Amino acid sequence: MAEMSEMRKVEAIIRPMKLEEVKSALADAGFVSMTVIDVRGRGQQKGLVQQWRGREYCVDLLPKTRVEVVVPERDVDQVVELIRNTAATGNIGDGKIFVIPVERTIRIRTGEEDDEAL
Amino acid sequence: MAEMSEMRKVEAIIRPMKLEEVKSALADAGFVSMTVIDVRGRGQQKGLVQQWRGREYCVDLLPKTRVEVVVPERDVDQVVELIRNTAATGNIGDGKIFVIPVERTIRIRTGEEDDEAL
Amino acid sequence: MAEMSEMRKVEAIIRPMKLEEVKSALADAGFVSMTVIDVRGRGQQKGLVQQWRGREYCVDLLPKTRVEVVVPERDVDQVVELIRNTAATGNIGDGKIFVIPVERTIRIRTGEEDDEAL
Amino acid sequence: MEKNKTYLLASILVMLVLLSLSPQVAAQEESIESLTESVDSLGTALTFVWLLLCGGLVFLMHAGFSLVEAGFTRAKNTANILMKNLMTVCIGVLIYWLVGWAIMYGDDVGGIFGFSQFCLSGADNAIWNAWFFQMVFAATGATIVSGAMAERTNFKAYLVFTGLLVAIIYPVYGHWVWSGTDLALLTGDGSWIVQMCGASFHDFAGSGVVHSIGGYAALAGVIVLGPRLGKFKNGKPQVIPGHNITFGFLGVLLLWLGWLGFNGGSTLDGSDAFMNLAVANTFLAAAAGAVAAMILTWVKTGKPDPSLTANGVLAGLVAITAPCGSVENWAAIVIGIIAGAIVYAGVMFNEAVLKVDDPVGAIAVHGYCGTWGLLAVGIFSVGMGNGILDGAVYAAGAPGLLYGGVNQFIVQVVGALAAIVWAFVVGLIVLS
Amino acid sequence: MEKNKTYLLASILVMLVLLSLSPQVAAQEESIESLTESVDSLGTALTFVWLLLCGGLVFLMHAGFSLVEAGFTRAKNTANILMKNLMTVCIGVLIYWLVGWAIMYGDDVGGIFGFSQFCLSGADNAIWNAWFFQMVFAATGATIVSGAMAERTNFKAYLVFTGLLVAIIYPVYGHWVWSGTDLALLTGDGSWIVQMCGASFHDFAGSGVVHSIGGYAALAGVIVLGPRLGKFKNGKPQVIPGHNITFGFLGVLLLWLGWLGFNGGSTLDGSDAFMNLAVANTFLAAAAGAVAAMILTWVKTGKPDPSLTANGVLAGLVAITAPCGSVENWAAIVIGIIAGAIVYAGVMFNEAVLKVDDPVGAIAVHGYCGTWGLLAVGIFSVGMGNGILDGAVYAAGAPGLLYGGVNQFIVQVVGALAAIVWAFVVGLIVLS
Amino acid sequence: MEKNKTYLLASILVMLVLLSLSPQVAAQEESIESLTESVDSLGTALTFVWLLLCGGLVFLMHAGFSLVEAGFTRAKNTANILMKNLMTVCIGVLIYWLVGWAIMYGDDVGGIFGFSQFCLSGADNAIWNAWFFQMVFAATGATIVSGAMAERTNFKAYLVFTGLLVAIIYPVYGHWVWSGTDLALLTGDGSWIVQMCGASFHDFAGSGVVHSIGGYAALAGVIVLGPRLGKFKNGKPQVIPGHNITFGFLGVLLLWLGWLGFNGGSTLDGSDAFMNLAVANTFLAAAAGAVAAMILTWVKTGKPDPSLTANGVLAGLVAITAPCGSVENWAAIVIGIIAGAIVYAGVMFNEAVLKVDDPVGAIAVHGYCGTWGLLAVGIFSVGMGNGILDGAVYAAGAPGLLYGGVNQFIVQVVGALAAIVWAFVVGLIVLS
Ligand SMILES: Nc1ncnc2c1ncn2[C@@H]1O[C@H](COP(=O)(O)OP(=O)(O)O)[C@@H](O)[C@H]1O
Ligand SMILES: Nc1ncnc2c1ncn2[C@@H]1O[C@H](COP(=O)(O)OP(=O)(O)O)[C@@H](O)[C@H]1O
Ligand SMILES: Nc1ncnc2c1ncn2[C@@H]1O[C@H](COP(=O)(O)OP(=O)(O)O)[C@@H](O)[C@H]1O
Repeated sequence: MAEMSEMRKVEAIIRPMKLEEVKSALADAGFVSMTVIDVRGRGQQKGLVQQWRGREYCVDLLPKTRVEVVVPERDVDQVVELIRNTAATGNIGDGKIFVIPVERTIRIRTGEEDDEAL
Repeated sequence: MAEMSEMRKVEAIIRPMKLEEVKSALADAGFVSMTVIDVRGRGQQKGLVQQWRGREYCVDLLPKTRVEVVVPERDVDQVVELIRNTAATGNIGDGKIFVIPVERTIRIRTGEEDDEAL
Repeated sequence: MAEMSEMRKVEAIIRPMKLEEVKSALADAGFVSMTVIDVRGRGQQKGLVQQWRGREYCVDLLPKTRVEVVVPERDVDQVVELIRNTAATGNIGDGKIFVIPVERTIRIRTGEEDDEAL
Repeated sequence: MEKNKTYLLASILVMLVLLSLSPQVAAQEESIESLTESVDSLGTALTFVWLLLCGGLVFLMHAGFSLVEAGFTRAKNTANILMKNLMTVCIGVLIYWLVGWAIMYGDDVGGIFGFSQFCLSGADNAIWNAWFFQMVFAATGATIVSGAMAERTNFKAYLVFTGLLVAIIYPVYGHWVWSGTDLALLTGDGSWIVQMCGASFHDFAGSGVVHSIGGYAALAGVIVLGPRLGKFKNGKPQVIPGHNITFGFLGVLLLWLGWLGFNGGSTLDGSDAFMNLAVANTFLAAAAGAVAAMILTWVKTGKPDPSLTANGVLAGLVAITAPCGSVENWAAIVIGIIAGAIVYAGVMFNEAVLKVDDPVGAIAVHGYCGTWGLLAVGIFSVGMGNGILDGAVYAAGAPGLLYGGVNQFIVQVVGALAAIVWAFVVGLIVLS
Repeated sequence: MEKNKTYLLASILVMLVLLSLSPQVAAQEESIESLTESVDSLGTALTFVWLLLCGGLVFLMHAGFSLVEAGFTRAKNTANILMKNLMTVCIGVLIYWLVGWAIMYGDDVGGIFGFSQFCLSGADNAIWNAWFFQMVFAATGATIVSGAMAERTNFKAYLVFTGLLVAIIYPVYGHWVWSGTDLALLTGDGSWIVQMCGASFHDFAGSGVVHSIGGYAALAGVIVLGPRLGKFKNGKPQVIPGHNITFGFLGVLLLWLGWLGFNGGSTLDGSDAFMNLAVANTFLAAAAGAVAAMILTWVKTGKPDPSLTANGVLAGLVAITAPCGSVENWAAIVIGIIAGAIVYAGVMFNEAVLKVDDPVGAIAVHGYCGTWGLLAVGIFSVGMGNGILDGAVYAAGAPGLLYGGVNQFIVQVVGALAAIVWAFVVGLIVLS
Repeated sequence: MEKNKTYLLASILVMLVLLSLSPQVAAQEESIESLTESVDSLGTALTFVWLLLCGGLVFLMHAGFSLVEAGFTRAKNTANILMKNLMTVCIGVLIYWLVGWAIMYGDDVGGIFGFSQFCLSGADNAIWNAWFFQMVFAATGATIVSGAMAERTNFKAYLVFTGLLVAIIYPVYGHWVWSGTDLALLTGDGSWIVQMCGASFHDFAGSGVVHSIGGYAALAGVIVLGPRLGKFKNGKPQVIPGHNITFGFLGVLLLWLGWLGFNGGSTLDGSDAFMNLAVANTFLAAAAGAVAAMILTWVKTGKPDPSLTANGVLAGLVAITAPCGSVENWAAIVIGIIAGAIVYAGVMFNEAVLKVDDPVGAIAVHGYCGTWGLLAVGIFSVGMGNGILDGAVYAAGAPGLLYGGVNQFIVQVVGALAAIVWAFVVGLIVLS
């Protein structure tokens, strides 16, 4: 339980088209492992106006991509910085990063825990 | 690190058809931002029986929608209450709300942190 | 707030084809409730080489399935063990389990909290 | 004597020649007769082949309708829609065999309906051929309704309604127009309507018989049924997007192709060269309808709307169905353009004013443009035997308004109204 | 002298007339001959056109099969299934040109197989026409197998099996039935089987030659192959749902349309009016099969089952393929209904009792209903020349059980068994 | 006197017979004439029916192209691609009516283009029939371009380009080849090119007129347009996978079927038996092209590539389009195999060397294989009237290289180059 506060899940909600860039930036810095989820979200960004049979309608949940990387606490700043640098366009809708505590990490294959599990 | 315990992610697993209602209730109370994920789940609710080529089969993971809202600790009660009020039908399968600690919150666009980032 | 440290979300990223097995192993041990999400991920496992119009390309995010189970702290070990035992194949790509603290748990239908909510 | 001998010889010669000639001529008589028969039966065979293949193309329209309806609605209703469309064909085949043909082409009862040949009793190959071609039309009329009623109809009720449509609603109006009996309400020489109007109603391939009937029956159905859940919020129409535009467009192209059989085959004669005019006009009107609808939506909404453009194709096709064998090429284009406009206006009108919910625009396409097609005959018809219609045998009899005639227009109005009233009213009664 | 002169004049007149007449008559003789030729070659041309177009419709069935198989199985296997189906056509075309035709229609060797015209050597336009129409049939027979073996077949092994099917299994049985030689095992006047049974086997368009052969070869394949991973758990069949019902239903409608060419073209004569009876019966049986399957699943499971209803259409079509030119309309409906029931029972039987895994129901549809179609000839056949078959030249020769005949039924049983044994046994041998 | 009486009687008899015979012969003369007319007009009717139906099949190719293009590209561009393809047809219909036909088949201006019959003025049924069949070809040529330019073209610019292609680029080259006027640049007896080469260019159904023109106009378009965003990274081609292989394969099968009409109909005569040779060769080449492409990708990449195999089908079809009525079966297979190889090499060459981005392989399929088809005529042509072409009236006039002729090959080279230069250069000019 000593390592409890030492693992963090960095959840970054980004633009789908930024995924490739974020992925390679993280990989280049040694953070190859990650999990990616397609989500929809809204924040300060307005929805998208679409048309069907001559009428407009608003899709207010926009497609976003969530990249999740579990890292030791010491790497959090670097990961956050990497994501920020590559995922930012300066326009509304760039997304958010949430850092969440992870109590334990287990590698299913071997049963290794925490640091060794990453 | 002072704000560590002050941010929470409210994860609500609800019925897909309740999404619109929950969304507008939250927006009306000022919680516009959110992330939505399509999930499948099971709890006390039985699965759905479907048919293919004359034989029945059970889909035991039912389609659910997960609404995630990150808010300061002080707003958690209100958000939980709002979701509960709009998402409940009184029938099994209404879903669950989980409140998870968030250590840090960063806005990708500006780098602002925590309260300012929301 | 007393129960804060007593709830945990066990997030297991597994091979999609292992879902059925994990599901029934958990159910047999009494953990019926769960939420399942389709994700894509990479770790130590190489990507998949695919072909289109005579050229190869690499899909480096592989389809994975994430099983999330919220349980009281006392059950975490058992759940982790169950998942490990059923999801492991011994090959790279078996996946990871992350245990994340959950502060509160609310059943939408009744408003019950924490232990009673599961 | 010499001379006489000469005569004798000559005469004998002549007689010999004659004797050899006479049976030859008789034999030729026979071969000519048998040849004439062969040529006739070859002509009939050509018609059989042509109508079977055209019928096949019309049958393909069911695939087209299925795809348009499935593609332009939500994924969750796909299986239901497909089942409904498949069953429409199946019921169409069986009921039109059982009852429909008898009511439409059986022995005439007062010009109102037919009543004999139930179950095609006494049929021969000519009847089977005709039945097949007519049956695919009947089933098409029925399937139109399924589009308008998509995503909310009770399956069992739908099946019953389809059965009644193919058994009664469709064939009765069809009898008025296509039965060819002297008293046939809208087209027979002995009918009071024809005599009153001074011209015979003309509906080449069914802007009225098939499309108006289907379209207004659909209107009745949609009104009885009410809109889909969530289609109107506080009276304001909401958007419910379709789920697969590729299916929708494939469907439209299959429907277009089907119309080659629909209109091309409707001279019912493989040797009638005017099938070519009909087909050329059909394709021109379809293209014009699409372009018109595209430009209209482009101007109105800022971008060309795919699903309304697709409706524009169908609008042009439905409208040209009645006049395609009676008008010039330029008129076909004009008819198509106007149809494209009608379908756009019609869809908006249905949603915003009538507040009826028609997911695929079936009422505007088949109902409104069907009516327009019938009226267009009265406006643009060249008149059988005039100008390009020299030698035509199946076209509107009298010239239209633009060619100085009035009677044809009048009778078209009467026939168009008859279709609306008959399909809508009987549809309402049956459904409630 | 005057009289004589008169005679003289008269005679000269007569001779002149005769002289003018005789070459005219001769010339007419010639034009009649050339006309007869023109009419004949026009008849041939009509047949060419008709069979090319019917062949095209049959070719469309490959699209239909591809869609049904892709739609009714899992998304992950789609590319594999599509490749398999496309290659089936390609191999079908090439191998049937190389070998298949020669074995089926080449010079007869003891009534068992043909052996000449490899690579269509010496072909003229009549042969190319016939080859084309027969080739699409052969490829259809082959593609049936791909459906049953979907989602687990080794691609290379499949290609080899398809080649052998088109080169040997299909054309040998085809030779027995359709080669037209006097010794042809099942249909030739000189065949011991025909003489023993007292009637000639009749398989109009291939319930046996195409569908039984394909279906039972598929059964052999499926047994050798074993079920898909996860299809049976502790011997209990598991559900593996298809991924796109729209593709499946589009496929069924294309198959139905294809059958217009399949059955309609099978008189092999553009001037044979009985194509109309064949087509009418085809559509009636298909509709009846679908309705029957729908009602059955509705009653048994509480709701109408889409994919089994779709199978019902195909069941009706397969079953009517043999008898469509020999039975009355009502019989076609009865045949279709029973086929609809057979396909439901067959699918359940295969899964629950035989424990074979046939993702799209190909064995029940083509095998079981193919056999039923062959037997149905022996039950419902009116008998060539009787009743509605007055003037028919390609129908079952003798009346069926219901019309007092027994011989036709007997020979149908023999032919149906021959198809089962031949396709299943040779299939097993080839595959293992 | 007695004798005289006898003569008299005899003569009277003779005259009576003659009198009865003469009008009969005259009447027969008339019936023979009217029969001849009937037979002639029946022949025309058969051609009408045949060409309308073949035109319908060619029209179906638009559905095929739409599906291939939509399926083999990304989902997000589907609506755009479908709109483009639908509008190509619509514009094709309208512009070919307005201008295209006039430039292609109007009164000849120096062998270079036609100029009369705008808006089909003065058309009769024969013209409408011919227009319809030619129009679907023109629209096909235009739609080829849309495939190559998929996923990045400005919609408005595309519409304009399509209009110009159908109005000018296509019909001018078409005039050189198919107008039938004495001066027609590539085929007329009076053309300097034909006289110089000593043989007339032969392009049966349009490897050049339709496919080369479309393919090289597409090449021009693709060069002007540049590749899709992300197609090349540091000059290296990236993979952008298609989104729905089922649509792609369905499209290929529909295109294949369409070619039955494309090549089968191109004798323009329902009574020309050589339609059968054309169709047989068409199917053989398509199958051979697919098998060749499959084996090649299998050998080169370790697994058979579905979308390149699908291209192989089309490659074979495009290549056989020019020679299908002039070569033997085995030659058709060889032509197909080489086409399959060309399409594989061409796709790789375009990406790796030319660095052009052609999402569906349209340039390799229609451009390169179109050129190959034209040259193949010069290599494999049997020569009109020789061997299997005894009695043929529409085939390459002179034998090809393999049959000892050189002139035909030379003129094919000239015609093939003319297509490349004309389509590519005018395409470039128009687009920039
Ligand atoms: N409070 C929040 N809780 C959950 N998700 C959020 C929250 N705020 C933003 N998001 C996610 O981040 C995405 C981008 O947020 P947005 O506010 O549009 O961008 P920006 O931060 O650049 O203004 C949203 O679409 C949503 O998915
Ligand atoms: N312990 C749990 N862990 C993870 N997800 C859960 C858990 N319990 C419930 N869920 C999610 O909540 C959904 C609704 O739960 P259910 O028990 O059916 O509803 P109710 O709380 O109304 O009885 C489930 O489908 C599942 O997605
Ligand atoms: N650090 C991480 N953060 C987030 N997800 C991870 C991390 N490491 C692994 N994963 C997830 O687990 C999956 C399996 O990991 P992998 O390293 O391939 O397996 P193994 O642990 O057997 O070597 C990945 O596809 C990814 O989704």
